[in-house]
Amino acid sequence: MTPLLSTHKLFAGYGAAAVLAGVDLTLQEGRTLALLGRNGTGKTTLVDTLAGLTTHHSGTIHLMGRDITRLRADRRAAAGIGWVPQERNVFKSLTVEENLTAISRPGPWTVERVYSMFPRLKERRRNLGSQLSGGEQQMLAVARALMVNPRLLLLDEPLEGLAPIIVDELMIALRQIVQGEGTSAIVIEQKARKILPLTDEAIILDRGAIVYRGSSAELLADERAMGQHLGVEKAL
Amino acid sequence: MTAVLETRDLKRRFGAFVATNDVSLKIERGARHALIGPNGAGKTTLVNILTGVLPPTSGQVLLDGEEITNLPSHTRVKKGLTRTFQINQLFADYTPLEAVMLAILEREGLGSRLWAVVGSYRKTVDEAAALLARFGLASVMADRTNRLPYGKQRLLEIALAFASKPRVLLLDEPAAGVPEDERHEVLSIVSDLPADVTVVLIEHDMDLVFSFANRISVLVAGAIFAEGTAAEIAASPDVKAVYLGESA
Amino acid sequence: MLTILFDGIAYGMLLFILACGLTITLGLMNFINLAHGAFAMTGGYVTVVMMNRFGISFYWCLPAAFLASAILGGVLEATLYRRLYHASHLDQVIFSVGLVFMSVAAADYLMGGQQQLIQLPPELSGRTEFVGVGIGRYRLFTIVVCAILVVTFQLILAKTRFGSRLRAAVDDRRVAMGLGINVPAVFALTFAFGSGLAGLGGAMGAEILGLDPNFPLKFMIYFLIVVAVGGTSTVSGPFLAALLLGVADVAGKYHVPAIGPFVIYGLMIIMLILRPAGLFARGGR
Amino acid sequence: MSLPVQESVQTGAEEQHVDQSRAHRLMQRRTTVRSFEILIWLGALATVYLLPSKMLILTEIAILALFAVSLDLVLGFAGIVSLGHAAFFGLGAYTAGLFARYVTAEPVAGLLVAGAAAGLLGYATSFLILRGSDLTRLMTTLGIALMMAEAANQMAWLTGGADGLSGFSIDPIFGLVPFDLWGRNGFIYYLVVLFLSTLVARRLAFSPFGLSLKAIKSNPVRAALVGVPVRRRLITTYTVAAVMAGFAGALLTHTTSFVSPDVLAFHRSADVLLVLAIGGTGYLYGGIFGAIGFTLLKDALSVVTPQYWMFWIGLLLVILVLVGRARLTRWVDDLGERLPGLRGTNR
Repeated sequence: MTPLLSTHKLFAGYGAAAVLAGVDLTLQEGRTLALLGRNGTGKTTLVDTLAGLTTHHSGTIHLMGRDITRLRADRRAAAGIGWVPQERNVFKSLTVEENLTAISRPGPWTVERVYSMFPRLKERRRNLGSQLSGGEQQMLAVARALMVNPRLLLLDEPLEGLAPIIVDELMIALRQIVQGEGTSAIVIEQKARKILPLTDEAIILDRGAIVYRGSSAELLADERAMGQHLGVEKAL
Repeated sequence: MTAVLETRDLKRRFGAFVATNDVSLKIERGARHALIGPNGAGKTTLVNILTGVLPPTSGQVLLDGEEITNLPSHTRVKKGLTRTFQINQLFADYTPLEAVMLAILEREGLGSRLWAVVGSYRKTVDEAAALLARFGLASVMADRTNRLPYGKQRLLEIALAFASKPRVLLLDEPAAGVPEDERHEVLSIVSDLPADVTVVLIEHDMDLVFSFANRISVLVAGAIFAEGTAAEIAASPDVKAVYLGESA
Repeated sequence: MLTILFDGIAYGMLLFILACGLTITLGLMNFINLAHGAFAMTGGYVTVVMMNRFGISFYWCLPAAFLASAILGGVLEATLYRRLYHASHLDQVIFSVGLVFMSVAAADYLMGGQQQLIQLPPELSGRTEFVGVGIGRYRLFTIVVCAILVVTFQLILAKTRFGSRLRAAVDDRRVAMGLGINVPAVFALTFAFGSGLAGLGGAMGAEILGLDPNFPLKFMIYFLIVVAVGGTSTVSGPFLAALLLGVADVAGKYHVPAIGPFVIYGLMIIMLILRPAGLFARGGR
Repeated sequence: MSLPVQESVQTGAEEQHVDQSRAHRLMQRRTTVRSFEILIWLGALATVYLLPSKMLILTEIAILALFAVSLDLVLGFAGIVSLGHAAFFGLGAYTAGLFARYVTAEPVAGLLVAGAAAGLLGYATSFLILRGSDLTRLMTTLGIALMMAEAANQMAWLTGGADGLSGFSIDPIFGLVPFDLWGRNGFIYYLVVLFLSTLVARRLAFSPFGLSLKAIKSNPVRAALVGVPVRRRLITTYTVAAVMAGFAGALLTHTTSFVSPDVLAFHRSADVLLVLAIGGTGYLYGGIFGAIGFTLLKDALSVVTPQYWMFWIGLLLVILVLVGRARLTRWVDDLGERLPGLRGTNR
C-alpha cells in the first residue's frame, strides 16, 4: 500500500544553515504521529519543510505516491496538506470568518461544521484576528487548517502556552479530528505524556535526525528512551 | 563576587505583547551563565536589549555598575560588551581577514582614520592573523565569507565578537544549524574561551548547557522562571514541567 | 476659500486613484516602482487618442483607459516585474527609472511632446453656482467618480474572497502561501488592477493635471508622498494623505505661490523623519 | 599570488609567522595599484594629444565621472540609495557661478568655495538620511533636491530663475592658464580635479574608515556590534561626497560660463545613478567607466535618434537589471586578480 506520506533522506534548513540531516519518515493513511524532541532539534523545520516553506537541500517527499518535493507551498495545500503554524499566525486584519473562508477548499469541512466544533469561534466570527485571545487564536489556527480539507494535518505545538482549561478543550477537538474523522496528523509537542495517548506512532528528533521511532504506546512504556531522549524522569 | 552585567526590571513590549517582563538578572564576573527556555520565551529579545539592538520599554541595564541602558551598540562594544547572533550576521563579501581587521581597528580606535591604508597597520594585521589561526580560520582567511562552509561561518561569527576583546560575551546559540561533522570545532572553541571573559550562553542543546554552564537562568514567557546552579536547575521539578520535559 | 477646498479635494481624490496601485506594490511586495506614473499616462493617452482621433465619447474612454492600463500592467508584471521582487531596492529603482525613460520617449515618439488637450462633454465643463460657491462641474464629476471608486475598492477589499486573500497575503505572506493562497497570482491581479486604476486616473486627470510625455516624472514625487506619508497598512491612510496633499497643494499654489512646493516637500521630509512607517501606520510590531 | 612563498620550517612559531606574512600580503594586495588604473589615467592624458577635436565630450565625461565617483561613495560604499544627488551638484554649480560673478572669476577659488557650500549642505542634510528604509531615504533625498530646484527657480533675483545665471566669464586658472577655445586647457584642469578627487576617494576606500563603510553597507547591525559608530561614519561620508559633487557642479559652470536650472533637475540625479548602474558600484572606477559608457552611448544614440535616445537608454537599464548588474560588472573583480599588480604605496 502506498503510504500517505514518505520522506527519503531529507536534508533541509533555512538558507545555507542545515537543520534536517537525512530524515526518513513514512506515515500510513489514517495514522497519527507525535513528533517529539527537545527545543531546537529540528521539529518545526521538519513540519515547515513538509509544508514547503524551507530551503530544500536534498532528498525527496512523497504524498500519496506523488513527488511533491519541488511543489510550491500553496500547491501543497491543494495537494492535501493542512498546516497549523507554531506562532499560530492568524491573519490579523481578517475577521474570524474571513480567516476561514479565505483559504477554504471544498470537502467535508465547512464553516458550519468547524463552528460546531469550536462554538467559541462562532461567537467571535465578526472579530478581527488581532482581537482574539491566545486560546481563540489557536482554535482558529486549527479550524483554518481544517478548512483546507487536508489529507494530512500538520500541527506545530498546538498546546503551547495555553491555559489548562483551553488545552483540555483543544485536546477534545484534536481527538475528534484524528480519531472521529480519521484525519492523518503529525503533531509536534514538548510534553510527550500529553500527546502520546492521542497518537499512534512517535518519533524523536535530535540534531535534525530521527533517533527513536516506535508506537506511541511503546514509547510511553519505555522509560529509558523517554529519559534518554526527552529528559523525562520516571513517572510517579 | 560582583555582578559585571546586571539588569533591573527590564521590560519590553511589542504592542500588547510583553516579550520581556520585569527581568532582573545578575551575571557574575567570569561566570559561565546559560539562558534557557522554550521557544518564544524572549531570550533573543533580552540579548537584543542588552546589546542595544532594541531599546527596552522600561528598566535598566548596567555594565560594571555603570548604566548603559541608552547607549548605542558600538559604545557598549567599546565598554566590553558584545555578542554573536543566532542567525549569522556577517559581512557577506568580506574575507575573514578583512572582517577581523575591522573589528580590531575599531577596538583600537583607529576606525576613523581616513588616510593611511589598512595594510599599514602592521600590528593589527599580526593580531588578526593570530586570532584567525586560533579560531581555525587561517586557511580560509582570503575566501569570501558567503562562500565559507557553514561551520566556518559560525566560527567567524564568534571570532568577530572575540576580536573586540569583550569582558562580557553573549553567545546566541553558537552551534545552531552547524552540521554534525563541523560541530565539535565550534563547541571546543566555546569551551576554550578564556576564563576572564564572562560568557552568557543561549542554547537549546542541553548536553552543551550542562557541560558548559555553572549557572543557569530559565526564561519563560518573558520572565525569569528559575535561576540556580546547573545541578539545581537539572533537579528542579518546576523547570522540568515547563521546559526540560514533564514529570508527573 | 471653499472653492479652493473643493478643488483641493477633487485633486486629492484624483491623486489617490492614481497612487493607490502603488500602495499595494510597495506595501505587499516591498517593490519600489517609480514607473507607476507610466500606467497613468497610458490611460491618459488612450483617452486622448480615442476622443480626438476617433471621436469616441469621453464616458467610453474611461473604462477603456482602465482596461488598457490594466492589461499593460498585468503583462509587465508577469514578464518583468515578477523577476525583481527579491532584487535589491537599487535594482528596482534602476529598472523602474529605465521604464520611465522608455515610456517618456515612447510617448514623445507616438504622440508628440506637446500638452494634450481634450474637449470635455459640454455638461461637464463650466461652473455651477451652489449656495454662493462656484463649483467646477468637472471637479464635481471627478469627486463623484473617485468617491465611487474608493467605495468600490474598499468593498472589494473588505467583502470579497479575493479581498480577504489579498489582505491575508499582506498580513503574512509565508503563512498565506502555506495555507494554499497563490500569492503570486493574487499579486499579479492586484498589480493589474492598480495599474488600471492609475490609467483611469490618468484619463480623468488629463484635464486637471495636464498630460504630456513628462507626466510620469512630474508626478512621481506626488505618488511617493501619498504612499510614504499614508503608510501601506490601510486604505484610509493613503486616502487621507492624498486629500491632505491635494488641498495643501491647491491652497499653497493659490495663497503662497512662491513657497507652495517647499511646504509640501518640507512637510513630507519632516513626516518621514518623525513617522518613518507613515502618518497613519498602526503601532505594534 | 605573484610573490614567491617564503621557505619555512614547520614549527608552531613558524606556522604563525606564515599566517602573518600571508595576511600582510593579502592586506597589501587590497591596496595595490592595478594596471588598469594606470592605463585609465595614461589613456585620459593621451586623449589630450590624440583627440584634440573631442575636448568637449571628454570634458562632459570628466565632469560626469567626478559626479558619479561622488555618488559611488554614498551608494557603493555606504549603501545609501539617493535620488537627489543633483542637489549638491546644482548647489556647487550655482555657487561657482555666483562666486565668479560677484567675487572673483578665478576658477580654483570658485571650485573650493563651491565644494565647501555643497559640503555644508551635505553635512546639514546627512542627519535626515541616517534613519529609515531605502524608500524614506530615496524620498528624503529626492525631496531635498526638488526643494533646491524650486528655490533656484523662485529666487530669480539671485539665480536668474528659469533663464539661468549668466553674465560672467571665467578667468585663467591661478591667473596663469587661460581656458582656450578648444577646451584643451580646461580639460586638463578637469582631469586634474578628477584625478585628485579619485585619489582621495581611493585612499578613503582603502583606509580603516573605508573598511568600516562597506561593513555598514553590508550589515549595519553587526557593524555597530564590532564597534563601528555607524551614524558618524555615514555623516562624514555623505559630507565628503557632497563636496565632490559640488566640485563637479562647479566644473560644469566653469565650462559653460552659464548656470541653467537644469543642474538641479531630477534627470541629473537619475542619470548619475544610471552611470553607476552601467559602470558598477563599490570599486571607485565604476563612475569613470560608467561615465564613459553613458556619455558615448548617449552621444551615439542622439546622433541616430536625436529625440528618442532616452528610450534606448531606458531599455538598456531594464535589460541590465534583468540580466543582473552584478554578473556584468564582475569582470572588474577579476581584473585585479589576474593581472599582476604593481606594488602600492605602503607606509
